[in-house]
Amino acid sequence: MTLWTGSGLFNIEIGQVVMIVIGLLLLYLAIRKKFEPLLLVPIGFGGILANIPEAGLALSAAENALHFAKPEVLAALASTLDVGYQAGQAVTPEVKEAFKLAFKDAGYSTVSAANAIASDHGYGNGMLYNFYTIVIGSTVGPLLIFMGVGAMTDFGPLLANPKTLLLGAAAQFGIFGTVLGAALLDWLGILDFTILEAAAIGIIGGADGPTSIYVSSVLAPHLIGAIAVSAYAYMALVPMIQPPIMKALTTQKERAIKMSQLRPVTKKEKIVFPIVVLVAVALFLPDAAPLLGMFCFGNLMRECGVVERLSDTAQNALINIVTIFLGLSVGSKLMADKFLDGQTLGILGLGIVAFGVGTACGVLMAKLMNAFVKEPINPLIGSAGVSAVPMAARVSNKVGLEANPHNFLLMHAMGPNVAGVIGSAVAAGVMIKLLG
Amino acid sequence: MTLWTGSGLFNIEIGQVVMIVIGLLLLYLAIRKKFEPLLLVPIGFGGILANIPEAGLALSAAENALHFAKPEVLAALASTLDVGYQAGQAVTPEVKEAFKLAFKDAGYSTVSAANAIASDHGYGNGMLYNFYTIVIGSTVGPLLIFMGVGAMTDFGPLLANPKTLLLGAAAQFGIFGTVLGAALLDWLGILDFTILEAAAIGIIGGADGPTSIYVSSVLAPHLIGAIAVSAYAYMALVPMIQPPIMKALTTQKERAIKMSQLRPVTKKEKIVFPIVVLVAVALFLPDAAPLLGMFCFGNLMRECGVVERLSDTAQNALINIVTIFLGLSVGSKLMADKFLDGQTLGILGLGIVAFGVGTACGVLMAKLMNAFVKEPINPLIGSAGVSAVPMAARVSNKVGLEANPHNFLLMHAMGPNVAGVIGSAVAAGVMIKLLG
Amino acid sequence: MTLWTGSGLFNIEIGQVVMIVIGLLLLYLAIRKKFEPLLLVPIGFGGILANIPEAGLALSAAENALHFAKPEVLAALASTLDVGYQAGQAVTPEVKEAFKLAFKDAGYSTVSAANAIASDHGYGNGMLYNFYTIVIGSTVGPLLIFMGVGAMTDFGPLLANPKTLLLGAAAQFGIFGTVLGAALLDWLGILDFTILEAAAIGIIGGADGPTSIYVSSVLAPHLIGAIAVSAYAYMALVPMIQPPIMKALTTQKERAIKMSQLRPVTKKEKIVFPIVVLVAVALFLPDAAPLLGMFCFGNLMRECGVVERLSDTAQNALINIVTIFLGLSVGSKLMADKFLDGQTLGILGLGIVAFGVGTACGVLMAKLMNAFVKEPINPLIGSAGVSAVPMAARVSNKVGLEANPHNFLLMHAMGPNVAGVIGSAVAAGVMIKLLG
Amino acid sequence: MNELMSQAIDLMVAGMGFVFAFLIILVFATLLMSKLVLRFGPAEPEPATPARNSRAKPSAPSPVDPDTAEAIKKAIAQYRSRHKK
Amino acid sequence: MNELMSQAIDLMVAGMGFVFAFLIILVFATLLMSKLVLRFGPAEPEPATPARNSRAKPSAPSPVDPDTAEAIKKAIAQYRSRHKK
Amino acid sequence: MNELMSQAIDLMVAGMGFVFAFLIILVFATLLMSKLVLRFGPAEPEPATPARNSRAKPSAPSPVDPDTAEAIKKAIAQYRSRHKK
Ligand code: NA
Ligand code: NA
Ligand code: NA
Repeated sequence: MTLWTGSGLFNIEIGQVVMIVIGLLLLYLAIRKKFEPLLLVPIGFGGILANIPEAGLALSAAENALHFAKPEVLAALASTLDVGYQAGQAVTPEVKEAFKLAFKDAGYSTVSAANAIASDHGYGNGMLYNFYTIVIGSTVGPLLIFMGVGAMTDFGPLLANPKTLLLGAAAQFGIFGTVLGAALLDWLGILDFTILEAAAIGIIGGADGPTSIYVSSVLAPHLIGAIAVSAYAYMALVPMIQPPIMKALTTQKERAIKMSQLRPVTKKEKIVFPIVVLVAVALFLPDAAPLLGMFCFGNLMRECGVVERLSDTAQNALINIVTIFLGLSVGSKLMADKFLDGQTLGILGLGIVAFGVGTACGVLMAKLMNAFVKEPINPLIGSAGVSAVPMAARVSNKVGLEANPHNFLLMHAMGPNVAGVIGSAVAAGVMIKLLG
Repeated sequence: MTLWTGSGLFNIEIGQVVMIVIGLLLLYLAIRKKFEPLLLVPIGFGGILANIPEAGLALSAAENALHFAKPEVLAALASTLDVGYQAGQAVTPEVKEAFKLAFKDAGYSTVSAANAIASDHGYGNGMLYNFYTIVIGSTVGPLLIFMGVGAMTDFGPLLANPKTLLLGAAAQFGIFGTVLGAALLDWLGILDFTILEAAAIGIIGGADGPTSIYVSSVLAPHLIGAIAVSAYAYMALVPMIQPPIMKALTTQKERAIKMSQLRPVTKKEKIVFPIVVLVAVALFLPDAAPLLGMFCFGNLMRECGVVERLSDTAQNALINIVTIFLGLSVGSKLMADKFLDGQTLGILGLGIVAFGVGTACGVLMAKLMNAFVKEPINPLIGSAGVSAVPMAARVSNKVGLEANPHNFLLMHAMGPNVAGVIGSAVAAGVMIKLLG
Repeated sequence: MTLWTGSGLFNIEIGQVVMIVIGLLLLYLAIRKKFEPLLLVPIGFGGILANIPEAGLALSAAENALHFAKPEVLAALASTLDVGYQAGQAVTPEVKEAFKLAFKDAGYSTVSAANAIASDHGYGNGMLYNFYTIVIGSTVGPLLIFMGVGAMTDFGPLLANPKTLLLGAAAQFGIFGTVLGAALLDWLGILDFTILEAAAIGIIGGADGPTSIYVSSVLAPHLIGAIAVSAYAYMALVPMIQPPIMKALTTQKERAIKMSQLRPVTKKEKIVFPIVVLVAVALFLPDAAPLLGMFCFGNLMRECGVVERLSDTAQNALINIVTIFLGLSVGSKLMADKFLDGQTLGILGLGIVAFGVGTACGVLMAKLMNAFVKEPINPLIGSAGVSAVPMAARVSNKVGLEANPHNFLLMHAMGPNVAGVIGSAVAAGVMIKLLG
Repeated sequence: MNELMSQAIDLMVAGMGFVFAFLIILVFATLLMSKLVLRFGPAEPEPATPARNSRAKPSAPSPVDPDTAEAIKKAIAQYRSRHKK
Repeated sequence: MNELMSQAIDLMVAGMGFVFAFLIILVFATLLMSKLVLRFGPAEPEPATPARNSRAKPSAPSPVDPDTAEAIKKAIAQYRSRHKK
Repeated sequence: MNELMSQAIDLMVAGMGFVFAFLIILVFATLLMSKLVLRFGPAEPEPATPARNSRAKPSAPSPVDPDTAEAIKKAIAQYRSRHKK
């Protein structure tokens, strides 16, 4: 009976079971362990939806048509996808494979043609596939999140002490170190990566959600699920990952360094700063324009004080709406065939390396700077350079308090913290410029 | 002079006048009589806009081109729509008819090709046509509403007394009974329906707006206007429709049954429940995945407590935005040629039958259950199984108070009430599975 | 090295420098001088983004492909754009020009075909180009703003004194007078305009942002940047532009005329009024249906009192979101090649004429009406007929107080003020009807 | 006089003519409407609310009207002052 | 009896059968779930909140729950009265 | 050493080099900007507000900043207590 043969239980594959369990695990981490819930709840839920057998919520019209593989539909698709198949020919698993492979490698025009044909035969895009295409495929989703983040960011501490920008630069070693790590795994023959994949994985070291999603959507869309999940997971784990590294690289005396109160920053400086950043981007790295442009736009709306209502919307209604769809869209890439392979393990492994290297380089950079500047910097604020706003800054503060109960580093750590956001956006721009 | 020959007064057809009056009537019912105003205000207004002569707000680019029927444009469209027309040939009403018919029966690819040609000749899609395509054509609108509804739904009362789910099941007889009714009208030769149309009409018995719109957009888009209007209208009439039936089927003694206070439900149960429903859907009815998936997602966001801001947005900004566009889109289907025929009267007639049958079956199911369970159920809460949240539950409470002034059934009725939502979503999934 | 040759500094053109400076100027006016900041901040910022060299944020996929002009890509585009170019042929500046010209003049189908080919070669639409297509290209953006404006508009003062509608009519001479002015400039051979361009420029006289953007997007999209900028700039300058004209045309005695307290208006009248306007539009000017339809819809949601949550969303979350994208989209048209020519100067010059003529005609109309009505109208409220809500009404009030410290005209001026919005929407409809 | 000029003049005549025609009709329609409404409807007069019809008002997405907000602020300020001592 | 009629009957049988099957499964799944949760999980009972599950509630986009809002209003009213005298 | 390896090294050199170059430029640009602003602009100092720049803060869509909200709550609590007796 159709209902039974069409039921999930009848059709479910082991891979889907595993992925649904992984989705439930993400929900558990998000809800119970508070792992970046704003993203991991939608991602986890989207992952479950994407793996409901027969529903095809994450598939395009053509993929759904190929899944059900009616001979007449295949015949209609054969010429477009350039697969040797005559009407009436038996639909063997090999034939279905051939079609799916052809579709996977097809270019833009072929894909739209195939989807149009599938639509003619009554198949439609899955809900999550539409979300993905509109929100991530167009790259607009991560950019709007970035705009909202800009509208929530206060550059005051950075403006009070601009040299902390260098800490945000040093921490980006996490990104490129991870690329090297991926290349190493490839060299040792443990895993296979292309340079595009390696770069996309490296961006996890940016410790910045929207940047990771943006870069991987440009360089390696098939890895976006694994990359986003590990980026957000490790951002949540920052309080566990960073302290040991910070302590290992600093002496008790260094950690106890007190930093002088930050100077007050005028409203005017805060208004002009995003424009300065924008101009610098325009002059030196056009490829970072979408990311940093929207970031600066959000920040300008926040600081200029004459568009309160737009700033409020960018920080609330708009970013929330986009977050819901972005999360579900990322979840739609948590599909068995793409997620359950060695690369994902490699990505998870490399991700933690990325955070570690970034943290270490931030701390070391701070120590290096102390060799040059007159009034010393507490190296603990260097680790905040990985961004992971505001978690990393809180970690610096906490570790600082352990070393000296009267030493409040939070404000000082916010500087490198937001600098890290700019730093990884710049790194993203360079990667897209050189590889995209 | 162009302005006069192009004016509405000069071109208006009787059908449009009638439809505009109907639109005004809907506005009157919504504003003065408080008939589900959140939907009926946009639907009524959209209906008026759709019937403004010459404006073509609800027409696609191609339909607008065919309306003005310039010979050169028709010539350009002839081959695509496969109509025998040579350039220069006189544009008789028959010719226009032939083109319109050809476009109505055209498949996806042909429609987009025709619209592209019309765009080349400077015609564009009407505003409402675009809204409809994006919000309903993609089925995303009803799904987002359903997500918001999930974020507004408290499953506490249901979890405190899960067997009330059965009342929500019984009430779905309203849906399938109505399908039977439609088939009967067809058999008696009173009206003509296909099984798809009959099923779409039946869903009115689900007493759930987004579900009705979703199902009819999949099974019978041309009826969506009439179906949505009668669904919302009867939901508003529930306080008039249900009480007589409830009283007719119950004795004073039954109506006076007091039900014991519901047990408190823990937060954890509320968090896990939507996931349980989702897994059940994944295992047994993938075709209900879009509707129930989004519903459970909304409810999880509400209950998990770690994504307050997303839940707020889903319940407010997002659902309001979608409601505005969904209403206007439904209104765009209130066009004379589609709305003013016997079927609409049939739909309105069958709709009230649907509500009646659903109410009756809910009550009878409650009486049946009393034959088995130890502590008795007040049969009045059975009628709440039709959903129409929260109206139907309030009706149960009101009728109960009439029978026994100290008998507060509201909380007990909320169980079957929300169960009815799940029930009709499941019924929708079955219909789409078997017919879609 | 790629990074340097791909940097902005290496590629920037003088035109882009100028446009970026203009963008900064707009930001200065918006933030420091409070010139309509809600629109000019996004417009100015969008203008800067659009002129970042190499980023191509405001270009379509095909335009980006043509900018980088790889031989194989040009070869692929040649046939579609109907340009004589063989693979391997040298890519001279002339060749690039030929391609760009061909694309600029291409129709809808050709453009989409070219973009598809560019996408096949890995080029994508710029972010701002996508925003423009979705928000303005579809005309939905200005319409949603208009809906929100309707939801913020109180027709009470107009209903209390309906004959002030005539003042709103007279002020529209500003629109058509400007069209005449543009024609004059063309006749004198100072500038070249088509009638479409002249009409689009004239709409600046409507002193209404969304109407200006809507009309120019329909009649002359290439001028939308200059037209929107001058419309908003002059709306901000109303307090400087109007008073001298008002004083020149009125005697001290006229300015001192006291007007009797407005009668209270009932809720019912406010609810019915938008419906009356809608019906009038349907009967007499279908082409104004999108603009006035959405305006009335917003106002009905505001006044009907049963859809508070929709009205709130239309006035806040929704209009804010649309404003952000609309502003950036308008900014995307501030590109050197389109903005830096004589026409823009002409538009700026004609714009101020438009405001002046509108103001004058409004005042004169009020004086004319005084010859017929029993209780005299203070001619100062006539100037409010240009709309520019609520600035113009405040100006009337201020000038009135100068003439007579006990003469509060604000409420009386709100009537013609909102009448001016209806008036320019009607004028827009006429123009689109006759020229569109 | 060139062609554009005459087109512009035609447009002005047609346009202003229509604008006036439309708004005059609207004046009478409105007067009629008001008469009817006031005749057959319980008169519950309610003053026109100017405060709300600024389109540029930077109202944050909160339903609280300005002067309530004002009052809240004062209330808080006062509370704080009381709170300090 | 025509074909549509029989289709409708088949649909009814299949549909109601499935709806009941599904919801009965859900009843047991829910009972089981509750038992498990209450077994292994600190019981922090919390009453079902009816007030919030009206889907038509015209709640403005503000997180303030009704009675807090209520209290605010009162507080303001009171503040004003105190403010006048 | 395979090709990917060398590509990765090149990417690292170019990338880190550029990131440092860009941010060093930004340091000087910022210092210059601050100097200019503070020179030609009435200095109206205003402390950096840390509280607001958490990106994950579950701020409901309300413009009220945390401590104001705090104050409101206190005010209400206080009002209620006063209200009871
Ligand atoms: Na970073
Ligand atoms: Na139901
Ligand atoms: Na106007």
